[in-house]
Amino acid sequence: MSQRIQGQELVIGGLAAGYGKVQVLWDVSLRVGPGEFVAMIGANGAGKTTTLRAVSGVVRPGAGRITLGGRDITRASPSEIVALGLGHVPEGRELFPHMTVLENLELGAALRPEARAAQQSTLEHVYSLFPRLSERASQLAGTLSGGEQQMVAVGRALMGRPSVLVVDEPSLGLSPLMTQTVFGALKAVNEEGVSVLLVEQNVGLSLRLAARAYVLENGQVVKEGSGAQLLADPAVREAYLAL
Amino acid sequence: MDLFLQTLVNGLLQSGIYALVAAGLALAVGVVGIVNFAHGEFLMIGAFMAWAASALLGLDPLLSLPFVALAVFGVGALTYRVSIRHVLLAPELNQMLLTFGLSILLQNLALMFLGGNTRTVSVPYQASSLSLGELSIGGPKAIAFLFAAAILGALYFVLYRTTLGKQMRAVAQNRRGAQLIGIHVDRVYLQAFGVASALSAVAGVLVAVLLFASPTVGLVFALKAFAIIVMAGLGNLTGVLWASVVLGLSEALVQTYVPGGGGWSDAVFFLMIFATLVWRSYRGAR
Amino acid sequence: VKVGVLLPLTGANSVGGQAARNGYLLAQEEINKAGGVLGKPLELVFADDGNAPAKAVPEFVKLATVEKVDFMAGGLSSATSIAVSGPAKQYNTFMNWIGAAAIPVEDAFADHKYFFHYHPWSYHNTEAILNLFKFVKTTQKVNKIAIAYEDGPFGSAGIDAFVDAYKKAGFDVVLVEKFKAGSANFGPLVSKAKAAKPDMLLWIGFDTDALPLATEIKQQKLDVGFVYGAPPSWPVGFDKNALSAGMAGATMWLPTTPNKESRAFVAAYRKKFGNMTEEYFAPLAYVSLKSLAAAINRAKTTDKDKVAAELAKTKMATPFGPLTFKPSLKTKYQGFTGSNWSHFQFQGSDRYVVFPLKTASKKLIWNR
Amino acid sequence: MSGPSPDVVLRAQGLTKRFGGLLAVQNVSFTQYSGEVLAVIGPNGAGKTTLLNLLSGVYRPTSGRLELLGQDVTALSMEGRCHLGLGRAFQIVRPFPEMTVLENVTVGALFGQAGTRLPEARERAYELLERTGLAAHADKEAHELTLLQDKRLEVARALATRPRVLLLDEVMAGLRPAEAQEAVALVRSVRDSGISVLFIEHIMPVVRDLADRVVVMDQGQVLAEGTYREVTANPQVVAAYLGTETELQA
Amino acid sequence: MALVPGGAVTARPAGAAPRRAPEFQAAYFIPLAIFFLLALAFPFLPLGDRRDFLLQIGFFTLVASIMALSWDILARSGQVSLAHAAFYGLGAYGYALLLKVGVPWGLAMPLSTLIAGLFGLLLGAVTMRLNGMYFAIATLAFTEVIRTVIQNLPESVAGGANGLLVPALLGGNGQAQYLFALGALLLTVVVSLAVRLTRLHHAFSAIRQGEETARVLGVSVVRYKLIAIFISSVLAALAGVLYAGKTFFINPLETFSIANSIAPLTTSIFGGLYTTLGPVLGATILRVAEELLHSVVKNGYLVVYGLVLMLSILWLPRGITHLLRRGRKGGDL
Ligand SMILES: Nc1ncnc2c1ncn2[C@@H]1O[C@H](COP(=O)(O)OP(=O)(O)OP(=O)(O)O)[C@@H](O)[C@H]1O
Ligand SMILES: Nc1ncnc2c1ncn2[C@@H]1O[C@H](COP(=O)(O)OP(=O)(O)OP(=O)(O)O)[C@@H](O)[C@H]1O
Ligand SMILES: CC(C)C[C@H](N)C(=O)O
Ligand SMILES: [Mg+2]
Ligand SMILES: [Mg+2]
Repeated sequence: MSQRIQGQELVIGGLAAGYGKVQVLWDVSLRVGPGEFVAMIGANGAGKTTTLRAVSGVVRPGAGRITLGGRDITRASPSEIVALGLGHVPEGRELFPHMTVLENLELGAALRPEARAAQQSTLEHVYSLFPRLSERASQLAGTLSGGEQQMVAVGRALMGRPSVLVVDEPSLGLSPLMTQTVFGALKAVNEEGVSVLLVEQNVGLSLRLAARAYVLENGQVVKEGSGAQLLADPAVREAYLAL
Repeated sequence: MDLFLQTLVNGLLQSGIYALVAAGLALAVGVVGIVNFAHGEFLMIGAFMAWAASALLGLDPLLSLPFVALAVFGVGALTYRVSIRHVLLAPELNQMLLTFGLSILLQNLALMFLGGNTRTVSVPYQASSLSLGELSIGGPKAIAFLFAAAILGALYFVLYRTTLGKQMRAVAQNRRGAQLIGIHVDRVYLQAFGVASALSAVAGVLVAVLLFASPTVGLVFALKAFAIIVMAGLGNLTGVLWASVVLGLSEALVQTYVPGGGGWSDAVFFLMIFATLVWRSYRGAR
Repeated sequence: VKVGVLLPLTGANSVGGQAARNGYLLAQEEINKAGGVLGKPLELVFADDGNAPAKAVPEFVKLATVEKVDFMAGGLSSATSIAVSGPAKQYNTFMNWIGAAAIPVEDAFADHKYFFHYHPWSYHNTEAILNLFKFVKTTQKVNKIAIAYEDGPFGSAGIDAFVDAYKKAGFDVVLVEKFKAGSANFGPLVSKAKAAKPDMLLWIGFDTDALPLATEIKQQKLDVGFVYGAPPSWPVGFDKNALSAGMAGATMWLPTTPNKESRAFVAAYRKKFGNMTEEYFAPLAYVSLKSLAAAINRAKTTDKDKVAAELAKTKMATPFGPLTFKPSLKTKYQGFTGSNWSHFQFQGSDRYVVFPLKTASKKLIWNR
Repeated sequence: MSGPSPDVVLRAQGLTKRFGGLLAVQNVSFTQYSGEVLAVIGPNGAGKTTLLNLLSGVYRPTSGRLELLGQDVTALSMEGRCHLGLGRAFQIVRPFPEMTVLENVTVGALFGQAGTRLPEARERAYELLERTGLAAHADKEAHELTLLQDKRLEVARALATRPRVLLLDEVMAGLRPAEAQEAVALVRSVRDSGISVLFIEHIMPVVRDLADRVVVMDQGQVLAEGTYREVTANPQVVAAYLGTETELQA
Repeated sequence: MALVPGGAVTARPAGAAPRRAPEFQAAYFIPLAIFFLLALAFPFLPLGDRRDFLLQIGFFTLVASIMALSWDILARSGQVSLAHAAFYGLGAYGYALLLKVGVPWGLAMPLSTLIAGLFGLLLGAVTMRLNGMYFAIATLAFTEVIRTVIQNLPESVAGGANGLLVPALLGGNGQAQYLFALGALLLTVVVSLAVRLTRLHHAFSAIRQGEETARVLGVSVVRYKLIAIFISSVLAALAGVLYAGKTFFINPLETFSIANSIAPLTTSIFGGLYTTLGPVLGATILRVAEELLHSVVKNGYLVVYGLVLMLSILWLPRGITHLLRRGRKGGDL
């Protein structure tokens, strides 16, 4: 990835959302500054994934406001939001199983003109992060191993050259070595200017990486602070770091 | 020998019609995953439009083809908007019931307004043919065959080489994944369904030239087209052409060389399909 | 007086069914204008059998028991006619039937006391068509014939007897072949016929088969003197299509049929419906209802036995020629027979009767 | 059940699986003893899941031989292996989405061992739900569960078949440490009840806490085998799998 | 928690009393019971002039219910069949031919359904590995092949394209026929409930929702798929027998018509898939609706009918019975 990317600010205020009759988010407010690396941690079912989906426009918020680079995206459609610069590495990978690895990656760039222009160089960058993917460029994504699929999911989001990247449990199913690789890649992307919002169950790692972090419980933000602060917080250590 | 060669030609020409009707269906059902029982009715609409243009305006069906295709694209898009869209996430069976209802609706609307009569189009080239010695290659059927091959080739190109086509496949394989990378999912579905409908109308226009237009003309081929795309393997476009050719040839061979073969042609057609499916299921076993 | 009319108003054969419906309506209007039956207006209750036995049976029962019709009319396809033979016997229904040519129908109604059948049976048809072919055979000095028939009940019923009749009449039947109706796949059939080198081709199928077959014959340059088709109806506008030229077929009637009754019927029909039909089921229905109404009036009662007795005595001039009832091979009251058929040929952009010679308006064209 | 060596529950000899040009599993041999907890680790795409698919009969091996509880099961169907006493939880969860959670587990209990009656199976299923912390969700339809709950369901259902050998594919991925600890305890209790466990996991603390022995795979082959200490000290394993900053995993 | 998974069942902790199996909640049986009471009372109501006709409609409705329920039983095991016209036709033809060679009807009836059942087993065994659309088309092809064979056999064997006459069931007595069909439906419902309340239900559902997973959990997929198709084909053939005995006349085009395969499919979806009540209710409502539309709208009633089908799936995607089971899960009968 050659030139710097102008990271945008992502602000969520008083967000409420859910699925059908089940409300999951009650009051989520957080901010990711331009070029900032922010982590969100929380128990299973706390609503982290739902928050990210609301940002992408896949889940419709019931209340609250989301802005991206100052523009209100609360009611925008996913495609509009992507056009504005959001990239999303979803929980569960959400790949296109009957398409090749290369097609999956290319589609990541297809919907944004600026990404399409830089497609070749971004692709090389992704391949250098995950050499396995270049070996398997023509394998169908559905037949990849779990970890390989995760690489494609991260790579596909990067292909869109987002200015804001939200990432949902990228280390799920990755080997320790590969986890480091992926986190290294996120760090690098962030250093190029991209704002990153990371949800990760590997709390130690993510708090070390993030400048700031939020703790989500039962659909509400209950704590926030710098990564170091939260790492030192006994309650956080007790709930998320013991083992 | 002549008879044998002519039989092969007959089979090939018939397979062109099969492939033509199956092409649109292969897109809708095989690639985009919308099970459309009303495909034959879109064909019927195309056939009637071509007939009307010819009977009322004196327009050659091949000239009216682009307009008919466009109009039926509109019909397809509208159908998608008001109905299909709401069952995309539902199980396949729900789509079947919906499109089955649609097919009854369209067929009987046609019956109500146009009557059950068989209508034919007259064009000068209707019985034209190319003669190679004793061999004769029917003109309109050859055109249909070329159309089928061209459409399938173009579909293949679009689906595998263009961004729009890749989006269509992506949407079908993982809707949420497609949304997340910015694909306008609803629009892509609409385009895919519209194009599939337009293709069925193209088939309809040629069917009107080759055969006839009537409220039930869709039934004649839609069922076979369904069987063909499944035999080809859902999503396999080149397979559609092959399957059609294999089926067309086997029908022709049986009709020519088996006494009373005309009565057995359907049995052969479906037996080939049955055997292929079963055989493939065992070969594919791990 | 209520007459139930069971017809295929939708589905296959609905072309004939709709035409018949108009024929009934026209007859009803005229009957009621002339004072009705037994001094009261004649009532018609239509029901759609969808050309399907499973639909026909309940509709029949409904007419018989709910509508309590006094007489049952209509009928087109043989399959539905057989199917309703059960309830017809059960309710001892008076059947004023205009359709069905297949022999099994005749068997099914063999012992029915009130079965009046207007349409000729298939052996009548065979005989009528055979007569034409014998004529061609002698005039053209040819005798090789190829016969193609659709594989459903319409084409297959009695086909063996049909072919035998040709053989017995001294024809050299070089090909007997089935085809799938509506499949439009006539390439192989025509190739096969070509190899068999017939002088004439005879096909028994549906309107949907006419154009595809004609196309294929032209394309493969099948060298036959003429092609004869026996579908229940022809495609709309087929006569305007150049490919129809030379094809021949049978009908009991054409709008151009010159007799007085026909001209009167055409005029009345055109007046009532604003257009004209070429389907002989329209006048057939018209004639059958008229004859029934007349019989009731003569019987002065709706008692079935008495009406049957009167109807049996019918002597009536019709667009098809005189109508009388005689026993057929199995049933007691048969209206029209082989002699009521005439044969036409598409010539130019119209069709003309070419046989029997005494009613012919043009000469048969032999394409060799 | 009295094969040549009654202590061996699982013996793989030269298992190989080829996908087109790719040897996903190549000549893998190992033995698992009764009551043992065996971990299989290795880089992504090393062939671990494929190996599990060979063990449970989802795939037939291209070559090689497999013995389960003293019997040659190389050509035995999946259900046959289940009846012999092999249970499995999938990496990519596969609940029966339109069944309730209870029904999901009942299926395992009902068909895992021949002759189980329905009330008995339901009873047993309910117990397993309690054991895996899913009892409160017994009447939910499975598609309503979160990913984590789905994983619990996978385990409960596999246990319901009364396995003697249990195969677990990354059932702890995505768990918080505290939850992972609960899961570790669950697996221990399973082991204590006499079930041999073979599991795949990328979370090293879990491997450390649970595994009696570790098999390390790389590129379809066995790279190393031994105790947790032994394999994590192996420089090849570190290079291929663990990387340098293992402490980050703490 | 020292439960021994492989060992004996230990006492359950207090507060977790075993909940009643959802199957045995009486609420589920009530609609079915009401249906049968109404259906039984029907011929004894003062139907007046319309009696014969209504009994006919009733009879065909019962036949449609049997077909739909039989289709649904197979669908529960994940096999979406388009072979029901074949089973129906085999039943009808088997019955007609057995009668023709002099077998008494009381014997011909079970025999012909068994013959169809054997065909079902054969088909099931061969198509074992096919799923979804592939299974559907294979079964459609099977139907077409069977139809063509019967149509092309010499007329002396099975009547050829012209078909066969069939002696009227129970001497043509409308009321007796109706009650007989009602008995057949009762039998079908009992079979369906038996499937629902036994291990078959779990086996079928598991296979439908994840065949491979079911195998790993020990479900003998081959056996249960064959059981499903056997039961289903026998019941569909029973419907075919009734049809033949009622219409007097069967022919290949009509009896093996694809419409006879599609009707049970649409009916079951309309009524509510994978339930006992759904297909029965679906068939009843659709048949009655069709008749009503027919008598009210006359021309073009099928236009309205098509519209009704479309709207029903848009508004009631889970079928009519879903209205009756709001809030309940899993325990649908
Ligand atoms: N598609 C859905 N339909 C209904 N409920 C859902 C759906 N997805 C999630 N939920 C519910 O919403 C709640 C929050 O889920 P969410 O996935 O946002 O949590 P999370 O914090 O990402 O958890 P995890 O760490 O397990 O990924 C959970 O209770 C879950 O059951
Ligand atoms: N059906 C298949 N067709 C082609 N290749 C396959 C298929 N299944 C697996 N593979 C390939 O085989 C290799 C081994 O895959 P497997 O799923 O066994 O890996 P794994 O060790 O479980 O990895 P992970 O830790 O990422 O889950 C991978 O490279 C994968 O892409
Ligand atoms: C001409 C018609 C009376 C023929 C009719 N379709 C039959 O099957 O006999
Ligand atoms: Mg989540
Ligand atoms: Mg794996």
